[in-house]
Amino acid sequence: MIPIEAVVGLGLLIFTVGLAGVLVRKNLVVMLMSLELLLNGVNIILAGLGRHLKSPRGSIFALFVIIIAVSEAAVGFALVLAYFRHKKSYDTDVLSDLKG
Amino acid sequence: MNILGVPILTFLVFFPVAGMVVILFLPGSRTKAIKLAANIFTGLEFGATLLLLTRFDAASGDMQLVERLPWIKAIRAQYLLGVDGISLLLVLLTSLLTFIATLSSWQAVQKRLKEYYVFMLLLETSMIGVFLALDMLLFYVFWEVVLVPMYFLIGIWGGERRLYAAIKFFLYSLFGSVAMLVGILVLRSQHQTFDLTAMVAAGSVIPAALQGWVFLAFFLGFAIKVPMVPFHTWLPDAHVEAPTAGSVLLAGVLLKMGAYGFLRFSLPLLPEAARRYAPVLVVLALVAIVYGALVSLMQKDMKKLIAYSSVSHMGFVILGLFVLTPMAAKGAVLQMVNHGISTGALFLVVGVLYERRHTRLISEFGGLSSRMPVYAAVFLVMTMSSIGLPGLNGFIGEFMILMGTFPVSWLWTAVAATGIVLGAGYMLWLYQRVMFGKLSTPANESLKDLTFRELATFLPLVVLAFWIGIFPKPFLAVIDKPVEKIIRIVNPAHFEAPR
Amino acid sequence: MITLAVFALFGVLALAAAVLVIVQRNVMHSVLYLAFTVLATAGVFFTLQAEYLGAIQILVYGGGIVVLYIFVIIIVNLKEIVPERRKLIPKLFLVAVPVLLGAEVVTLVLRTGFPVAAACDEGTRFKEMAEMLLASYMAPFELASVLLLAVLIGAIIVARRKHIDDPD
Amino acid sequence: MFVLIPLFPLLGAAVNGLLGIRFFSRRAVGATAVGAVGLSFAAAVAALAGLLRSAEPVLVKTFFTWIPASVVRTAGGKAVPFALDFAFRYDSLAAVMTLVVTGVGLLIHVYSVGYMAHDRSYARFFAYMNLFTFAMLILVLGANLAVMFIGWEGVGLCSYLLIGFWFTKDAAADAGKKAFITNRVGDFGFLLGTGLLLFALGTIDIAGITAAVEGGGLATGTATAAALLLFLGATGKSAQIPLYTWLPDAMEGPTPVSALIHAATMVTAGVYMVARLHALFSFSGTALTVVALTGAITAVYAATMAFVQTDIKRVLAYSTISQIGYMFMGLGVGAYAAGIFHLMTHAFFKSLLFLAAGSVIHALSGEQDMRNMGGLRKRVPRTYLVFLVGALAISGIPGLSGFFSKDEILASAYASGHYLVWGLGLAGAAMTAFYMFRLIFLTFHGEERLAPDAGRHLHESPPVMLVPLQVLAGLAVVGGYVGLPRVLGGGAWFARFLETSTGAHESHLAAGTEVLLMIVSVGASLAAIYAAWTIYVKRRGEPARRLAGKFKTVYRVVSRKYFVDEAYSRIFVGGVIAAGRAADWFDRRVIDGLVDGAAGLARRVSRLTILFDDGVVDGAVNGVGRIHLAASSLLRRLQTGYVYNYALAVVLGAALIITLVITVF
Repeated sequence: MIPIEAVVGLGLLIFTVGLAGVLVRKNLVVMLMSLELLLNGVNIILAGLGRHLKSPRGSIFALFVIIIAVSEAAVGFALVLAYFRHKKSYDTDVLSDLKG
Repeated sequence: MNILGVPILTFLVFFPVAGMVVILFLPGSRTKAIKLAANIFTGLEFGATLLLLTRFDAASGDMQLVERLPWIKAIRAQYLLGVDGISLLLVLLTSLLTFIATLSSWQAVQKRLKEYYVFMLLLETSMIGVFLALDMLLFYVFWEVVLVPMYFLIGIWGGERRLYAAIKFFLYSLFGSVAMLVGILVLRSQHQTFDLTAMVAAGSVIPAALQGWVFLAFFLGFAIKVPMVPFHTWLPDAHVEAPTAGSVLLAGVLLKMGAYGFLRFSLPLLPEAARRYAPVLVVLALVAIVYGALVSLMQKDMKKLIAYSSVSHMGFVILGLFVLTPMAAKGAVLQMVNHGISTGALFLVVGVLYERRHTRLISEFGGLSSRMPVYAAVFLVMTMSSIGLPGLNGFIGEFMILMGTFPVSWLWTAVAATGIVLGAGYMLWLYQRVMFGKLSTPANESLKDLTFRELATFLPLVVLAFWIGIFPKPFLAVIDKPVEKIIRIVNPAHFEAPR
Repeated sequence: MITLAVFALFGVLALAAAVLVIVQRNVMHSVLYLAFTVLATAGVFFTLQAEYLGAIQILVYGGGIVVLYIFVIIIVNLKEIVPERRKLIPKLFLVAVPVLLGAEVVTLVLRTGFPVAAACDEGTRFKEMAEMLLASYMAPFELASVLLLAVLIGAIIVARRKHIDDPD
Repeated sequence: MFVLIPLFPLLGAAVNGLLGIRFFSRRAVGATAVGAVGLSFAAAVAALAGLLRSAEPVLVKTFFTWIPASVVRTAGGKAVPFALDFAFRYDSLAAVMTLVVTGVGLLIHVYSVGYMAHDRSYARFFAYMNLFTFAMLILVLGANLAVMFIGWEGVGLCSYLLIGFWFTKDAAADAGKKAFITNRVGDFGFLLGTGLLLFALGTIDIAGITAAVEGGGLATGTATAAALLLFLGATGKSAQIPLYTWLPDAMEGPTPVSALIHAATMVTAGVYMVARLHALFSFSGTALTVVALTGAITAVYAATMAFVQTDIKRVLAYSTISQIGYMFMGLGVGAYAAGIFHLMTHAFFKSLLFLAAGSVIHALSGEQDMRNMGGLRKRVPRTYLVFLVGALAISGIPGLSGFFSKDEILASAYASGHYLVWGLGLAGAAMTAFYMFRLIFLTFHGEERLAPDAGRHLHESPPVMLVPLQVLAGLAVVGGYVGLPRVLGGGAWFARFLETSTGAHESHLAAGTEVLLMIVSVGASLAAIYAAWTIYVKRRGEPARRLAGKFKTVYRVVSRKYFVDEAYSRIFVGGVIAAGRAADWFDRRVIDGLVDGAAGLARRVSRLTILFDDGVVDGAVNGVGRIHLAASSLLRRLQTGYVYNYALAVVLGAALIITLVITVF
C-alpha cells in the first residue's frame, strides 16, 4: 500500500515548487500557473488522507478545491486581460500603482 | 381643586411654560402678537393666583393644597408642592410684578422680542416654583433655573457693561447655591428624605455641631441672594445693567428668595444653630441697613441708588427674621412684600425716565415736577412708601420689625432706626434733585407725562401701597399662623409664661 | 506493490513537470508542462483509489483550465519574453523561503504523526462518496454552483473591452 | 360726632388733589378747601358741645384692628398678645386742639384764597393745606402712639410739600428737605420711645399708658428714658433746642403756610404730645425738669437771635421758637393747663402776626427785608392796626390774651419753686416785647426806605385777607378771658375744663404774690417797649448801629445764629456725606476690588495653566504625534507596490507562525 508519508511528502513538494514559482517568476501568467500547482499539491494531500482514513471526505474536499481553483483561474485571467489592455505588459514590477 | 383638570399649584408653576411654547410658535416678525400673548399669559397667571387666594384658608398654619408625586425614586426625591401663608403672599407678589413688568416693557424692548418674553415667562415659572416647592431638591432646581433667564435678560437687553454684570451675577449666585446644595445633601443624609414637612415634623434630630455647618452652608447660599453686606456687590451692577422689567423682578422677587430661604429652611430646620448665630446675622443686618443707606447717598445713577436702598431695606427684613420674635418676623415677611411693591415701582419710575431720556444720571434731570405732575405724584407716593411714611405700606413693616426688635435689644432698634433717618435723607435728596429745582437741560422741557399704559402699570402698586398701609389686616392674618409656627420652633422661650 | 510503483512514477513525473513549469523562459512551454503536471496528479489520484477525483481532475483541470491558459496566451499573443532581470542571489533567497516553509511543515507533521485508521470505515467507494456529497455536504455543493455562476459573470465583465457608452 | 372732624379735610384734599388741579376753576378750588375746613370746624364745635353734655370725660371710637395681635414679651417677662387698633380718643384736650386747628385753619384758608390768588398751582396748594389739616387732626385725635405717629409723619410730609411749594426755588426745596429730615431725627426718638413703652408696658394706648403709670407698673428709669425719647421727638416737631434749625429756613414757604404750620398747629404738636402723656412725664421728675429747662433756655436763646434778624418772617420764626419754649416751660413746671392755654393764645396772635406780615409782603409785592421798609403806618393803616394788636398781645400787655397765658405760666413756675425757670421766663418776656416793637418801629414807623419799584403800587390788602386778620385780632384780645385767673376775679374756667385730661395742678399762690408777679412782668415788658422806642424811633436806630459797631464780634455771632446751622451741617450732614463717601469708596474699591481681584487672580492662574498646558501636556501629545509620523513614513516604504513582496511577506509570516508553533508546543 502507498505509505501516507509519501503522499503527503509529494503533495508538499509540489506545493513548495508552486510557491517558489509564485515568488520568483515576474511574469503574471506563470504566477497563475504556479498557483495552480499549489492547489494541485493540496489536492494530492487531501486525496492521500482520504484514502488513509478510508472516508470519501478527502476527495469531496479536493473536488471543492478544484471548483475554487477553476473560479480563481477564470477571475485571474479576466484581471490579467484587463490589466494587459491597460498596461501593455505582464511585468509585475510595473504593477506598483498601489505604492504607499 | 384644579383648573382645567390640572392641580392648581402645578398649574401655577407650569402655566407660563405653556405661554412660552405659544410664543415660540409665533413668527418673530409679528411683534404685536407676541407682546399681546405674553401679557395675556402673565395676566391669566395673576388671575390664577387670585383664584388660589379664594381656595386658601388662613386659619391653619401648615401647608395646604399639597401635591405629591414620586420624582426620583432612587433618592426618594418627590415632586412636592404646597402653599402656606408666606409663600401665598410671595406668589401673589411674583405674579403681579411679572404681569406689570411684562406690561411695562411694551415700548422698552425693541430687539429680539420673542426671546425676551420667553425668558420672562421662564423666569416667572422658576420664581413661583421656588416659593411653592417643598421638596428641597425641587426647591434647589427651581433656585438654579431662576439664574438662567435672569442671566440672559441682563446679558442681552442690558446696558453698556451688561456682560460683566450678568456674569458677576451668575457666578455670585451660583457660588452661593452650590454651598446651599451641600447643606441640602447633609440634611438629606440626616433625615433620609428631601420632604421639608417631614423634616420639620421630625424636629431637631440633627446634632448641634452639624447644624452649625449646615447653617453656614445655607447662610452662604441665602446671604448672597438677599444680599447681605459682604456679598452684595453684584446687586448694583446687575440692577444698573438690567432692563427695566428685569430689575423690577430682580428687586421685587429674586431678593426675597434669600430671605424666604432663611425663613423656610434655616430657622425651622436648624433651630439651635439659628439661635446661636442669630446675633451675628443681626449685626450683619444692621451693617447692611446703615452701610446700604450711606452708600446710596453718594450714588449718581438713580438705579444704583435704588439698588443700594434695597440692600438697606433687605437688611431690615433680615433683622426682623433673626430677632426671633413673632411680631418682628411677621413684620419682616410683610416688609418683603412691601419692598417688592415700593422698589418695583421705583424701578418702573426710573424706567419711565430711561425710556424718554436714555440716561439714568441724576444730574441730567431736574424740575420735572412742573412738566410731569402725575409722574411726580406717583414718584412721591413710592418714595414715601419706601422710607416708611405711616399710612403707607413701608411703615407697617418697619414699625412691626422695630417694635419686635425692641424687647430683644434697644441698641439694635436704635441703630436700625437710624436707617429710617438715612433713608429719608437719600430718597428725598433723590426726589428733590430729579423733580424739584429748575428745568436744567432743554431736553427735559419736552418730556411728556405718563401715558395711560404706564399709569396702568403703576396703579395696582399705588393702590396696594395704600391698602397695606391703611388696612394690613388681611395680609397679616394670612401670614400670622405660619410665621408663629416657625418662631415657636426656633424660639419657644418667647411664648412660655414667666416662671 | 504495483500501485506503489505506479504511484512513485506518477509522483516523480508530476514533480519534475512542476519544476519545469516555473523554470521555463517561454510561457507556452510552461503551459504545456502545467498540463503534464495535471495529468500526472490525476494518475496519482487513481493510485489512491480516488477514481472519481482523478476523472474530475482530467476533465476539469486538464480540459478546462489548461486549455483556458492556452487560449489566453494565444489571444494575448504574448511575444515579448519578460526579461528576468533579477539577480541570482535574491532568486535563491526567494526559493529558500518556500523550501524553509516546507521543511517546517514536514517536521510538524512528523512530530504529530497521523491518526491510526479512522474508527468509522465509510469506505472510499464512489457510491458512499456520492451519498455523502449529496447528504451532509448539500449546502457547500449548492454554494459551489452559485460561486461558479458568479465567477462566470464576473470574469466576462472584467475582461470585456470597455465601450465608450459603458456606464461604469 | 368727632369722627367727622378729620373726614372733611381729607375729602377736601382728595377732591382738590384729584379733580381740582385739572378741572376746577380757582373759585371752585377755593370753595371746596375753605368749605372742608369750615365743616370740620363746625363738627369740632358740635363735638365740644357733645363732650360738655356727655357724662364721661373721654370718648373712644375704635374703627378696626390695624395690626393684628402677636405675642410680645414685656420687660416683666410676661408674654402679652399685643394688637394695634386704629382708634380715635376725644377728650377736653383734644377738643381744645381740634378747635384751634380747625378754627385758625379756617381763617388761614380764607386768607390764603386772597394771598395765593395769582399763584399758578393754586389747586395743588389747597390740596396740600387740606391734607395738612387732616394729618394734624389725626395726630390730635389719635388714641395710641401709632395712630398719633401717622399724623406726626403726615404733618411732616405736608410741611415738606408746603415749604418746598415753590419747588423751582432751590432754597425752598432744600428747606423742605431739611425740615423733613430734622423731623425724621425727632421721629427716630419718638419711635424708640414708643418701642420702650411697648416693651415696658405691653401697650402703647394712651389710656393704657396713663393707667399703667399711675398704677405704678413702671420703673422710674424706664419712664424717664421713654419720656426723654418722646421729648426728643417733640423738640424735632416743635423746633426746640437741639432740633430747631429747620424752622427759620421754613420761611421759604408761602406765608399762610408759615402761619398755619409754623405758628398755629404743627409746631404745637410736641406740646400736645407732652400734655397728652402728662402722667408719664410727671411720674419721672427728671424728665419734667429737662422739659422746663429746655423750654426756658430755648425761649431766651431764640429771643436773642430775633434781635438781629432783618427778614420780617425770620423774626416771627424765632419768636415762635421762643414762645413754644414758654409752652414747654409751662408743661415742665407741671402746669399743663397753662401750657395748653398759652398754646391756644399763641395760635391766635402768632398766626395774626404772620398773616399781617404776609399782607405787608403782599403789599410790597414780595419785599421781606425790614431795612427796605419803614413808615408804612400811613400807607397800610388797617394792617398796621392788627399788627399792633398782635404785638401788644405777644408782649403780654394786660387786657390781651398773651398777658393771661404768659402770666399763668410765670406764676406756676414761681409757685412750683423753679425760680431759675421763672427768671429766664421773665427775661424772655422782656426780650419778646423788645424785638416785637423793634419790628413794628422798623416796618411801620420812621422814614420810608422803600425800594423804588416796591413803593409804586403799594396798596392795602383786599378784604378777603383783611377780614380774617381782624377776626384773629379780636380773638387775640378776647381769647385770654377764657382762662381769667381767680386772683383777677375769673373762674380759671379753662384750667378746670382741661383738668379731666391733663390732671389737676392748681398752683396755690398767695393772691398778693401773684399780683406782684404780674406787675413785675408787665413792668419789664413796658420798659422793653420804651427802650425799643427810644432806640429805633427817637434816635432812628443810631444806638443800634453804634452798639453793633462796638460789640462787632458779639453782633456777628448772634446775627449768624451762633453758627449753629453751619456747625450742624458740617457735623451731621457733612459727617453723613463723608461716611457715605467712605462707604461708597470702600464698596467700590475694597469689595469690588476683592471680587475683581479674585477674578484677576483667576485670570492669572488660568494663564499659568495654559502655559503648563501648552508646554508640557501639548508637548507630550505633539511628541507622540511626531513619533508616530516618523514611524509611519518608515513603514510607508514597505508598501513597495510590488505584488511579490506582499506574497513574500505572507509566506514569511506563515513561516514565522509555524516556527512559533513548533518551538512553543
